[in-house]
Amino acid sequence: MSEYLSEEERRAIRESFARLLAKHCTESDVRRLIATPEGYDRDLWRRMADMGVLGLLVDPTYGGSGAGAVELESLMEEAGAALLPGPLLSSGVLGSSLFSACTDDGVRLRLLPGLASGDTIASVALTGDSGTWRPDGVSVDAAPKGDAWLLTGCASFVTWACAADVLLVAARAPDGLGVFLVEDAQSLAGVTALQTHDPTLHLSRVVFKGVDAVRLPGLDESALEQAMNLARIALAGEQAGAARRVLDGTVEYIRTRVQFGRPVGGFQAIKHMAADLLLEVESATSVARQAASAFDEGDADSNELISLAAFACADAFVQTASSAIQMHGGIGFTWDHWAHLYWRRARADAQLFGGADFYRDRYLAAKESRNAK
Amino acid sequence: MSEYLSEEERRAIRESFARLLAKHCTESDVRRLIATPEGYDRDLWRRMADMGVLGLLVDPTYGGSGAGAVELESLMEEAGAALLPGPLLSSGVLGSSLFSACTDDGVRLRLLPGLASGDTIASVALTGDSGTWRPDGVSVDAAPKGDAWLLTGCASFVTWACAADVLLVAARAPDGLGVFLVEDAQSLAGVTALQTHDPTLHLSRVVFKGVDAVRLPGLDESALEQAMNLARIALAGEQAGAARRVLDGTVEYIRTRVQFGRPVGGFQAIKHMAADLLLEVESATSVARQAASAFDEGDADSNELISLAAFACADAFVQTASSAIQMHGGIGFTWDHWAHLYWRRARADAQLFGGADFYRDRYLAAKESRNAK
Amino acid sequence: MQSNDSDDAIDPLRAEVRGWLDEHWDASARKPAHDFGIGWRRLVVDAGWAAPRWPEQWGGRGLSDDDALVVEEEFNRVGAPGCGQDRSHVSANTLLTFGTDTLKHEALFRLIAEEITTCLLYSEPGAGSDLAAVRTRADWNGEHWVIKGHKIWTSGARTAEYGLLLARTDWDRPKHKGLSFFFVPMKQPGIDIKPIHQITGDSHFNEVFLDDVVVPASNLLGELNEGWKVLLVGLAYERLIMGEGIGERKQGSSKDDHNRADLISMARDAGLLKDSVFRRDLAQVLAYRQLNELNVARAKMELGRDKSSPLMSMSKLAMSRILHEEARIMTKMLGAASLLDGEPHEAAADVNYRAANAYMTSIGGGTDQIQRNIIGEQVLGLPREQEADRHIPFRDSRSVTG
Amino acid sequence: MQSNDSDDAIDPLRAEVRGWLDEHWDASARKPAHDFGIGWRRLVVDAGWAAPRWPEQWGGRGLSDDDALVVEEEFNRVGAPGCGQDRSHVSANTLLTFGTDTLKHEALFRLIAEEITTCLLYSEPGAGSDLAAVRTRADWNGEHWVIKGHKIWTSGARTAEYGLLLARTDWDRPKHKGLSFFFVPMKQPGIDIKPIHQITGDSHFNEVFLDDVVVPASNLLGELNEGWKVLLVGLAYERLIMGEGIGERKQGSSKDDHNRADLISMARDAGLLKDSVFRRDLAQVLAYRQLNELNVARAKMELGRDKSSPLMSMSKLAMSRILHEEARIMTKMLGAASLLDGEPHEAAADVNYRAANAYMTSIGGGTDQIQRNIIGEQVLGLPREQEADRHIPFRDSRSVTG
Repeated sequence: MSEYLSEEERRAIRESFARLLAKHCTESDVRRLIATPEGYDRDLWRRMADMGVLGLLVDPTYGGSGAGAVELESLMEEAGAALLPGPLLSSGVLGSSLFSACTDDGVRLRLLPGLASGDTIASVALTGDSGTWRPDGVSVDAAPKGDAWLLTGCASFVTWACAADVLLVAARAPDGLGVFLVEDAQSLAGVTALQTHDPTLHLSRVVFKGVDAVRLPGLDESALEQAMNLARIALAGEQAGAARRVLDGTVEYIRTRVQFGRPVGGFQAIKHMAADLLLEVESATSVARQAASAFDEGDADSNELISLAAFACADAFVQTASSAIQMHGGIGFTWDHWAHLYWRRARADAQLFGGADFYRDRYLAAKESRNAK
Repeated sequence: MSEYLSEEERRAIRESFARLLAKHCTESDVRRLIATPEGYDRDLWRRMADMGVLGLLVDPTYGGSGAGAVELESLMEEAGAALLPGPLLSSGVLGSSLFSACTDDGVRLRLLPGLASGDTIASVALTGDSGTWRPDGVSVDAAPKGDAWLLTGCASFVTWACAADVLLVAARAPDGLGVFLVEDAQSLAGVTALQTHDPTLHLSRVVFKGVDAVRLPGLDESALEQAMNLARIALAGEQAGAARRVLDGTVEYIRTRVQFGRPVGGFQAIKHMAADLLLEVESATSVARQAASAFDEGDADSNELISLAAFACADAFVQTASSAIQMHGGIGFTWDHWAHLYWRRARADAQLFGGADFYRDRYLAAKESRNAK
Repeated sequence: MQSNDSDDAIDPLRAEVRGWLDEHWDASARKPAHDFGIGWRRLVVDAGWAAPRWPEQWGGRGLSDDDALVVEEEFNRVGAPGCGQDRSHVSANTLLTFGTDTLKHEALFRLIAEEITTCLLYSEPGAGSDLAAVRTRADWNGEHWVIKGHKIWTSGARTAEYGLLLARTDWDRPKHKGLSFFFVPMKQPGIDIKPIHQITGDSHFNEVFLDDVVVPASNLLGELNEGWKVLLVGLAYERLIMGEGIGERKQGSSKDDHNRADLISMARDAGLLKDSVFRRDLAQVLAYRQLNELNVARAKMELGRDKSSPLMSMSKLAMSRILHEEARIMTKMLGAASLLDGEPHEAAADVNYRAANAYMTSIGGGTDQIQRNIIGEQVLGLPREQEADRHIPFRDSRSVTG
Repeated sequence: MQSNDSDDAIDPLRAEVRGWLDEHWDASARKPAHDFGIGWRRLVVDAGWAAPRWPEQWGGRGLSDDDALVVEEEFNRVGAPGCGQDRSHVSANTLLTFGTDTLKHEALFRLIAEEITTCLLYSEPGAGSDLAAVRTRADWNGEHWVIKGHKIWTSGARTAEYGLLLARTDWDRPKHKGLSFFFVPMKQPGIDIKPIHQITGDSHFNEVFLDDVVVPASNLLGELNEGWKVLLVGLAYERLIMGEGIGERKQGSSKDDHNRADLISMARDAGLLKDSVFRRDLAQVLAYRQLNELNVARAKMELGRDKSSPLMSMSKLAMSRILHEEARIMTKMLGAASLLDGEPHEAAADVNYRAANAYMTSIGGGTDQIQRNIIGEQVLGLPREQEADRHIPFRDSRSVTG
C-alpha cells in the first residue's frame, strides 16, 4: 500500500471518482461516446487527471500521487461499474508503470508529468496477432540502428492506440525482450482501427515497417511482467466492480418486475441465480483486492493471487453479465437495455491479457511451486 | 436386432423380468443380499435363467435365445432400476459373448448351455491394478506350455469372481492379447475379495503364479473389444434404467413431502432440479437404446454411439443419484434410505470399464474420423 | 413406415403423387416443369398436396398420417416444396381448428400457398413469461371489435396480412378466462410498427401499437373469452420447432438459414484438436447436440411424427444449453480474435452473433425457467407454481393495480 | 489490530495475561505448569479468561472485542486452550443472553469449562428445512413443563447434560409465534436415544424420543412463545462455523479432526500434475477454496471478528460446493481404485467418505436451497418465499392436517 496516501485520502479519492462517474459517465454518456470516433470523453479525462486518477501510479516527483495497486484496484472497481470507456488502463496503468520503471530519469521527467496531467496519452503494444499477451506472442523485432532502434513486425489488439500520443512497443531485441518508445504516435503509419465486439473498447493493429524508436533502459521482460501484473490487477478490479453493478441493477429489476401477480425476484429460480451471482461477485471483489494488497506488499503469494484474480474475476463478470440478460428476459435481449453493454465488456475483458484457462494453469503452477517447498 | 425374437416376445420378456424383479429384488431383498457372503440370490438367478435372461445372447443351438444388444439393453434397464446384484454382466454378457465368439465349437458346446441355464457362472478378468480396462492395462502374461498355457501376473477389479465357476482371463501372449479359460475357478488360489464402496458389487483381485489355462481360439483383441462393447451397452442400459428409477422415486417424494405448508416439489429450486434430471434421464435412455440398435445393425457410427452412451449414461446416473440425496434432504443422508444405494452404484458404474473422460475423448476421436471423411 | 421404391410393390397413393410430380415438377432443374400460369405453391394447394391430412373441403385429401408422410416423402425425393403445411404451418392449423368458415374462405388457401404471412401479437411489455396478463383490450362496439394496446416481440409485422392477437375481452374474470383470440387484418390504419433493435444487432422483432384497430366478428377464433385455449395450441408448436433447432437460424441476418457450426472443422483449423482440455469441452458440447437429436428421434418414433411428447417439451430447454455452450466453445477457439467483430472479422462476427442469439432460444418462446416449470408440472406432475392472481378478477391483479 | 511483541510497548492487559500464563501454563510441554487440583479449563474460567468479553458477574472481564483478542492471542501463542468461549460456544452464549439467573448459575460455568456438553433438539422428521413446523409439544402442568415429541439429527445426545429444545407451547398461534425454547436436562427418564446410521457409515446423529420429559420453569429461555428468536441466534452461529469449513471435520469417525485434502500432493502422487485436463479441474477446485477463505478473511477484516456479515452467510453455501467438488476431483484421481473401500484401501475409503460427507454441509444446518433463499431474501432484499401456513393457526397448517 502507498506510503503517500492515507486511508482517508484513499477513501476520499474513490468517492470523488464515483461521484464524477455518476455525473459524467452515465449509460447515456457511454452510448453517446460509442457513437463518436474518439470513443472517450476528453473533458472527463481532464477531470480524472485533476482528481489524481491518471497520475495515481506516478511518483509525486513527476506530478502523481505515488499510490499503489490497492488504490488502483479500488478506483478500477468504480471505472468498471460505470463502464468507463477510454485509455485509463493503457495510459494510466500500463504506460505509467512502464515509464516509472524506466531507469532513465530523463525519460521519466519528460513523459510522466504529461501522463499524470492527462496531456499525454500512452498506448502499449504487447502482443501480436496470436493475442496471447505472453512473451512468446510478441511479433515485433527491434534492430539496433546507431543509438536508436528500428522496429519491424506487427502488433495487434493494441488498446486505444487511436487516442495515443506515444506508443510503447514490446519488441524482441537481440538481447531479449525490450520496450521501445515511438513518439508522435498519431502520425505513425500502419495503424488500423479494428472493429470491436465491445463498442466501449478501441483496438488497433499496428504494422511496423522499419519504424524508428527509442529503447527504454531498464525495461526487460521482468519489468514488463510487473507492468502486466498491475494491469491484471486493474482489470480484475474493473471486472469485480462491473459485475457488482450488473448484479445490483438486476436485483433492482427483479425486485420490481411483476409477473404472475408478484415480483419475479420472489421466484426461487431467479432468486437463487441472484444468490449464486452474489457469491461470485463477492469472491471477485475479495480476490481483486487481496491480489492488489499482496502485490504492494511484495508477498510471496502475489503471483498466485494475481492469476487467481485474473480468471476468477473474468469468470465472475461473464457469468454475472450473462445471467443478467437471462434474468431480465425479453427486455434484456434489446439493444437499448444496458445489460448487453456489460455483457460485451465482460466478454472483452475475459480475453484481454489472456484467457481464463491460461491463468488457471498459471495459478496452479504457482501453487505447485509453493506446495513443493 | 434379433432374428429370433419378435417385437412381442421382446416386450414380453422385459415385462416378465420387471415383474420378477419387483417380486424378488425389492429394496429389502437387496439389503438382505448385501449382508450375505454370496451377495446375490441363487433362486432369483435360476428364475432369470428359466426366463431366458441369462441365455439372452446365447445362440439357440446352445440353449439361448440368440437375442442382441437391443434386447440386452432393454433388460438391463430393468436390472438397473431394481439395483439387481449379481454376475449378470460378468456371466450373462461378457462371458456369453466371449464364449460365443470362440471358434472352437467344442468349447461353445461345453460352456454355453451352462451359462444359459445358470448352472455355470463365468467371470472375466479384463484389467490389472491400473483399472483402465484398456488393452494396455492388461497385466497378465500367457506363456505356451505344450498344448496349454501358463498365466502369470495379476488382474484386479474382477467382477463376481467369487461366484464364478469358470474364469476368463485377458492375457498377453507372444502373438498379442488373447483370452484364456481357467476352469474350476472356485479352487483357484490367489483370489482376494476386495471390499467395495458399492455393496451390491463384488470385486476380486487375482494373482496368477503360473496357472494352467486353455487359450480360446478366435478371441483376439478385436473379439475382446466386441464383447466389451456389449458390456458397455449393457452398463449404459443399467445406468439409464437406474437413473430413471431414482428420478421416479424422488419425484414421488417431493410430490408428497410437505414443508412450509406445501409439497417441496412445488418450489422452483426442487422442481427445476427434477426437470433438469428428466432431460439427463431421457438422454441416457435415448443413447443407450440407440447404441444398442446401431451395434446390432453394424452401423458405421456404432462405436461413436457406444462411447457417447458410456459417458452420457454414467454422468446422468451420477448426477441423478447425487441430486436425489440433496432433494431428499436429511432423510436422504441416512443409511436406511434407498438413495445412497443407487448413489453408490452410480459411482461404481461410472468407473467400471473406464471413466467418463476416457469415453468423451474416444467419442470425439470417432466423430473426428467420420468428419474427416 | 415404408419407403419401398421397387415399382412392383408401389402403393396407389405413392404412384399418384409420383405421377403428378412427374408431370408438374422438373426434378433435375428443381423448378416447375412448365409455366402453369399460377405460382407453384398454389398449384400444390389446388392439387390437394399442400395439406393432405386436412379435409377435402379445406383443400386437403383427408389422408392418414402415414399416407400424408408418403406424399411428403415423394415431394422431398424430388426436392419440390409446398407440401406438409398441415404439419408445420402454425397459423393455418390454428385457423383450421378454431376459425369461422368466413375467415377460412378468406385466408386459409392463401396461407398454405404462402401468398400471405401472419405475425404473432401475443407478448406485451407487462406480459412476457406471464402471457395471460395481457392488457391489450378488444371491445365490441356493436359492429366490430375495436382493439387498443401495445404488443412486443412481433416478427414479420410489416409484411403480415394478419396478426394473431391475444386480447382481453372481459376484465372481471380471472386472467386466463377473459381473453379472446383474433385474426387482425394488419393492413389498416391505427397500427404502428416500431422495430426493436436486438443485442445481436438485428432488428428481427417489432413493437406493435394498436389504436382503435377494427376486427370483424368473423375474425374471432374459438369462443369469446376462450382465447387462452386457442393460444396454447400455437405455443406448443412454437416450442416444438425451437427444440428441433430451427431457433438457431439467423433469422433477419444476412447469413444462411441453416448454419449449424461444424465445431470439429473449426477446432481442426484452430489447431486445437490436439489440446486435451479443449477436446473434453468439445466432446461434451457435441454430445449435448447429439443427445438432443436422439431424444427428438426417439420421441418421433415412439409417438408418430406430429404428436407432441414429453421429450419434445424438453427439447427447447436442451437447445438453449446447446446454443449457449456452442457459442462459448467457439469463443474459446477464437480467443483474442473474439474481441473483434463486423465484416472484416467474419469468424468473430459469427461467434459473437451466436453468443448473443442463443438468448433468443433461452428467453424467447418461454424462458428456460418457464420451460422447467412446464416440464416439472406437466410432465412430472409436480405442484403448480402458486400464482397470486390466478383466481381473482383480472382488474384486481397486480398486473393492473401495479 | 496490533500484535507488537516488543516488551517496551506491551500493554498492561497483555502483560497480565502473559504473566498469568507464565505462572500457570508450561508452554514447552503444552500442559498446566502444576497440578492445580482442578481441571485446566476450570482454572481458565476462574481466572476470567474463558470468556473475557462477558460481564464479570458471569465469569468474564467485560473486555472490548479488541482486548479480548489480545487475550486470545496470548493463549494461542503458548498453545493454551480454554479461551474464546464467548466467541465460539453457541449454547453458552445463548444461555447468557436468554437464560434465567437460576439456570445460568446452574450451567454457565460448567459449560464454558467444558465440563458438560449440550445437544440440539431442533429438527423433527416433519420439520427439516421448515424448522418452525415442529410438533414436539411443551405443556405446563402447574409445576413444570412436560415435553412430548420426536427430534432428529441430534449429535452428542448420549453425553449431553442439556438439550436445547424447540417446542410448541401454543397451537393456536401461527407457526413461528407459538414456539418456546428450553434447556432440557437430558439425564432423566422418558428420553430415548436411537442412533441414525448415516450414508457415510458413521452414526454421528441420533433420533431423540421425548415422552413426558419434565423441565423446570427456570429452564425456559427467552419469553414464552418467543422461542423462534432464541433459535435464530444459535442458527446464525452454526452456519458461520460451517462456512469456515469446520463442517468438513470427520466428526464421529476415526480420522483426524482437521483433514483438508492436500490435493496437489495427491495429484503429484497420482502422476496427474502433467495432465492438462486434470490441471484445469484441480485449479478450479483450489480456487473455490481459496476464494472462500479470502471472502471470510475480508468479512472479518471489514466487520470485526465476531460480527456476522453478508459474506458469512454465503460461506456455508460456498463450502458445500468446495466439499462436493473436492470429493469429485479426488474420485477422479483415484479412478477405478475408488470402487474400493474400507481399511485395506485407505485412499478410497477417504475419498468415498468425503463424497458422502459433503452432504452434511449441503443438507445439514439448512440445505443449499434454503441458504440461497436466505441470501436472496436477507442479503439482496428479494421478496420472501410465499409460505402458505405462515399466518394461520398452526393447528390448521398442512404440517398438522397432512
